Amino acid sequence: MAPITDGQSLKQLVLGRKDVQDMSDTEADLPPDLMTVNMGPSHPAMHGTVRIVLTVDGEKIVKGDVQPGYLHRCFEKESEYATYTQVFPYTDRLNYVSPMINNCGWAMAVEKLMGLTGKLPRRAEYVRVIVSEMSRITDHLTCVGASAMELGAFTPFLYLLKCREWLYQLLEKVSGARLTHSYVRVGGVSKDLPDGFAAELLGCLDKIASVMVECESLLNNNKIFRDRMAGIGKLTKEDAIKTGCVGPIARAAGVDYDVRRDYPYSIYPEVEFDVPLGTTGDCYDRYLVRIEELKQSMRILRQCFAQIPDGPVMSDDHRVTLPAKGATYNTIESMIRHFKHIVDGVRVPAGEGYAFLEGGNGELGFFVVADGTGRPYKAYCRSPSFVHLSTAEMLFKDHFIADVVPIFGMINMIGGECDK
Amino acid sequence: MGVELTTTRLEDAAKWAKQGKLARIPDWGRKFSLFTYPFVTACCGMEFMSVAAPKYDIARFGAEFPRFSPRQSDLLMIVGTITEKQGPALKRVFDQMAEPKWVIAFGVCASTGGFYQNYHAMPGADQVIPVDVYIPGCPPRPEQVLDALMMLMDRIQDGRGHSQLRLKREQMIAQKTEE
Amino acid sequence: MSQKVLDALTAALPGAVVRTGSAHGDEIAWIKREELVPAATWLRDDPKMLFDAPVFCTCIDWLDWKPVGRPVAEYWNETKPRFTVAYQLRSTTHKHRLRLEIELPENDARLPSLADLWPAFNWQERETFDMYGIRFDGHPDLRRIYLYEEFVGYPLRKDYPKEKRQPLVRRDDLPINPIKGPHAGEHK
Amino acid sequence: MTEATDKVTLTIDGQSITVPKGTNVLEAAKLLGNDISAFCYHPGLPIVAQCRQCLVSIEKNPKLQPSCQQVVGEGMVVHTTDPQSTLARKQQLEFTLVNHPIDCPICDKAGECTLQKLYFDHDNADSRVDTAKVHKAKVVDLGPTIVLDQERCILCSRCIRTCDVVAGQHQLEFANRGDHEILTTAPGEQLDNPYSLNTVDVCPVGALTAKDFRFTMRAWELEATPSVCNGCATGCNIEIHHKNERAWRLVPRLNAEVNQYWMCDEGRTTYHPLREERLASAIVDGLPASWDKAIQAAAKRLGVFLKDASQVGVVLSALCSNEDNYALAKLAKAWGAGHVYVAGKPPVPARADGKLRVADVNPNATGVKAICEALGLNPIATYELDRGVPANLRALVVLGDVVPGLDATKLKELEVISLAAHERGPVPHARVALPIAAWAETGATTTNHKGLVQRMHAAFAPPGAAIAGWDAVVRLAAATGQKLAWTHPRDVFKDMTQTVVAWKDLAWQRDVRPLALRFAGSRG
Repeated sequence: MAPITDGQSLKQLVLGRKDVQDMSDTEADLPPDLMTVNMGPSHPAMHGTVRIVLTVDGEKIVKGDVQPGYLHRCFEKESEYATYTQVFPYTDRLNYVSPMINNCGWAMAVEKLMGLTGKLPRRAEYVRVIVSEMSRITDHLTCVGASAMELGAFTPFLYLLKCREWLYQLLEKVSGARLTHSYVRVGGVSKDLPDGFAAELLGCLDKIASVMVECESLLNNNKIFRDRMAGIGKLTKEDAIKTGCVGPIARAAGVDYDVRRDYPYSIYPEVEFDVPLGTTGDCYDRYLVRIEELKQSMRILRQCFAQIPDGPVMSDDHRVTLPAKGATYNTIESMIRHFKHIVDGVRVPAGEGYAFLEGGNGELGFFVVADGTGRPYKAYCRSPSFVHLSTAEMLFKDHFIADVVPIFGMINMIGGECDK
Repeated sequence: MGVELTTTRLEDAAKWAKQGKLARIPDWGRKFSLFTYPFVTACCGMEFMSVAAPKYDIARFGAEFPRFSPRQSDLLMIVGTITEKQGPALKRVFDQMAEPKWVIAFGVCASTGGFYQNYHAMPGADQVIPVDVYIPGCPPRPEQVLDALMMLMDRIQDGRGHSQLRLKREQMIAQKTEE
Repeated sequence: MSQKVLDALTAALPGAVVRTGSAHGDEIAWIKREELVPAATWLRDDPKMLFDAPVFCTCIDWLDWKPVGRPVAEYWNETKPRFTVAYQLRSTTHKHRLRLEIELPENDARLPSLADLWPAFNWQERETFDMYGIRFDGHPDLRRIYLYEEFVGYPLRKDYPKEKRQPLVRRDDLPINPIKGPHAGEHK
Repeated sequence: MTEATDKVTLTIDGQSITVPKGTNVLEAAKLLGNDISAFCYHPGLPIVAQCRQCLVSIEKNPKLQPSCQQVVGEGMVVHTTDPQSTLARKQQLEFTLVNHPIDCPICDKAGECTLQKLYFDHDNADSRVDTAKVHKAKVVDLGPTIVLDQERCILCSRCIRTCDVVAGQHQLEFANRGDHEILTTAPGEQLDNPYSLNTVDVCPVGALTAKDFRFTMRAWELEATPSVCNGCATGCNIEIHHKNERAWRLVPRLNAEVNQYWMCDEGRTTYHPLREERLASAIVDGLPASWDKAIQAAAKRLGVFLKDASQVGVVLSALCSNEDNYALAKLAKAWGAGHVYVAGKPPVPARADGKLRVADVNPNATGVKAICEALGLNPIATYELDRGVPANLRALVVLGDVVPGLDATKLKELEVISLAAHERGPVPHARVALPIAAWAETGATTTNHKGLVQRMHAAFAPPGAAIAGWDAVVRLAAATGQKLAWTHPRDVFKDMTQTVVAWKDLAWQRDVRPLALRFAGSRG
């Protein structure tokens, strides 16, 4: 076969046309109907399991029916059969990229119903914020790394996951588990930070900061990356508000809303941080907002270690704390208390309440109805991913099929949280 | 460092060739070039990423290259909870893979359903497809995954994989019917 | 915190509000089902309210409600409404929050959809329908969202058994045939 | 007018409540959701006010009053959460715990123990006692059914009163004084009355444990489903405590009309047969078969005789539920069966004691009678068959596994189709045996000897291929060309209440889901 010399022959080769002239009116030859393309539920370029039924006009998306639910693990039904403490492992697996924040959210909801909000030991609050912000960093690292990989940039993925690995190892030192920590308890946290943790974490933050410089230099002005992110999946401020978007996605669209600042909880009023805002609301802004938030989290962490007081990490309220082991084995009172805490669970007075905090993806809340027993009568999770994913159809519209990947990546849909 | 290992194994191969065990050579080759299809659904995906990422580096076992088409892969890694809604998709992916094929259930959810015992979580992926190696843990540590991979390699070498056994059985049946 | 929101709502739409309450810092207004859309529209558009951001929509099934430490009269019985649908709203400008709760009887579990007012409630209401079987009149696309179409029943209702699975697909050569015998489960 | 004088209004913790005259303060507070702690008080027993745990302060009354003994008065103002009474109860609880052994991990009552519950609800403080505990005997055999742990006993005397009141026999007593006081059997007695296990239910701690239940299952892991005892015609209301698809014990449930708070020891053991000799799959000619094949086989064999239905007989069972019997009776009517029998266990006159135990040990004889009357059937008791099987009786459809009067030789001569839960009695001789659910496994109703129709709920699924009896009858009917359009026991019940005039006002009670004892909250 003759070597290909010009563009026409290339097209001929690719499309298998006999007559090169045919190429001029390709559109007419293509079937005029809309085509349905199914993406997922197990698709390589999407981290998370979701099915998207795209109706496409050529390459252009006319309609994208997003169907979640492939990871519906029945958080709510399982919670109704578990004690309040036993729900913590389930919350770990909601947003499994930032489990500590979910832990804190659940603890806050239960504490709200028990009237313990604001009555926790100061050190416990600080420890919670420290592990939450570490979790937020892992969340954003994973989101950025995975999205970059899905766009073909494998190196930043390796770099960022290396950073995440450092944080996982530190979190393992704190809680005993790499990923699903179940570290927080109603009324505080299960154990104190290990010795020398501050120095290790601060050293780790410095390393992460230097890796971030490398990664940003790889991505920020990378032509491919920018072309595939900038101007893609734009969301206006008004749309972002009325579709319920929160977190980095809303902030990229210019919605100035961060639970940590607007409805301050824990010790966030005592630390300084900025809330980054985007201007265009496209994927590139979402990426930049995440990178900036990551740096802000590091800033919060550094302040926390400067301010953290000594003291207990668990409330002394007998309704929520376990007695000391020595007392448990030697006195009947503590034995009963221990037994009742483990078997019956923390007794939460009847009532309903909604507690929320800034999760990795935005406002994460738990709506709990308690009936006075040791298990929640109802436990609803307001998951930001679910709300964000509902905007996906709007974002996909009039984009190309290839744009689904960055849009989806930057929505940062976490299956466990979205499908609950 | 790879040289030494490779040499020993080549010697293995030479030995088998002398012993007339040439039939083992394809399996021997297969176990070092597993093409993974990561069926990632849930939390375990985070640890799956860790396994693939620098520190644990699954590439050392020749299984680093994820093929995102089931038709090109021979190792299905079920990473995470399988739900009833996901079941048909899992089955379809498995059916699309070429023989011989192996399945690893990554994490306790894929193995037994773990602590999700409810109306939508399937009690283990083996309700739908046969599984060769189960990795416990919620999620399993990367070391466990590497251990499981080595177990699978042994299994492949010995020809004890579900699909290998089935193929053998089918061959035997075919021979019997010919006779 | 936002008691004034409840007062203003009661003053503006006295016919719509059944009662109001405040629990653990959450403001709750119980709204009549028929008046839900006007009340919601007013809450969204009134310059003093401006509840522009939807937060969540869910439902509570009271079937097993026997609260400890509360009068026996509060227990759920067949004469009380079985479901409560809750809409949580937030205002980005005024920063106040409000939960609307609508009580629905068991045999007529339907209410007007708010998906037109806040697009975020489109999926949230689908989820509530999927899990509790609450019908939202006027919803643009009311179908199951988490579960599959073949699923029978509404799993988050209290009378749906937790482990009642409805498999779509199973292996035909399951190694251990789960035969339920008189001694099944003994070694669990 | 009478209503006004019968009611008393009082204030408890600022809340006003109107209760019938003669109610005690503790019960009145309970209606307000305020569960005043108490050990010795039991609503079914005489009040002794001996544990001092329920002290409350009543305005214009200088001293704290035990709320169990204090009858409500008009305009009474009661405080249950004021510092004085709270402190008194706290200190009382502390005293109770001084000598209590640290047995929770090995105690059978743990999880449903009143002492645990009260401590967790009302005190929850750390121990202040560092003296050694007084030790008493650990395993004291009180009789054939019960073991006592004297250390755990908090001396509330509930068990003593239970024996006195329920069984009418004084078999338990206190001995010694001070912190050496113990519970023991009365001189020359042992705890062997037929209602002895009620003492285990009322025991607020793990002092009295049933030999039948102890060390078999953690109480807090059980789930409770309301049901009705099938041990005799009294129909005591019970809870089936079950887990892992099997029952672990039966405990009485309050029904003021039938059994109050009690049931007999014999009734408590009726859960054992639920697992004995169960028929888990259909059997055709001695070999297991699928339901479809078994039903076809049954229809084929019956079909020969149904051409002249006078050759066919059905046996209703006084041991099966109303629904099962109604379904079979209705089918017999549709066939025009020539013989209708009713089977049941023979009465045990020695049982009758004027309390809960009666001579008739069939749970549903009254119901079968009512159904047959309503359908115009005239059943003959099966023991009449002792005298000989009617010449024209060729095929027999038997419900249940107890058929007195039909021995193996007689059964062999007949074409027997058996619907049974257990593989015994006529079942091994049946040509076709169809497995049906036992009483604890399906939602149904039963009628006690006073004609009261009571609802039983399904606690767990029937074993193997067994299905509800009425459902089996529906399948058999369809295969023999009859149509019984029921898909739910509710449908059968509705149909039945329309037929049986006495039951026309009854409504099918909504299915009750098992209650996890762990989260029952107010238990103990």
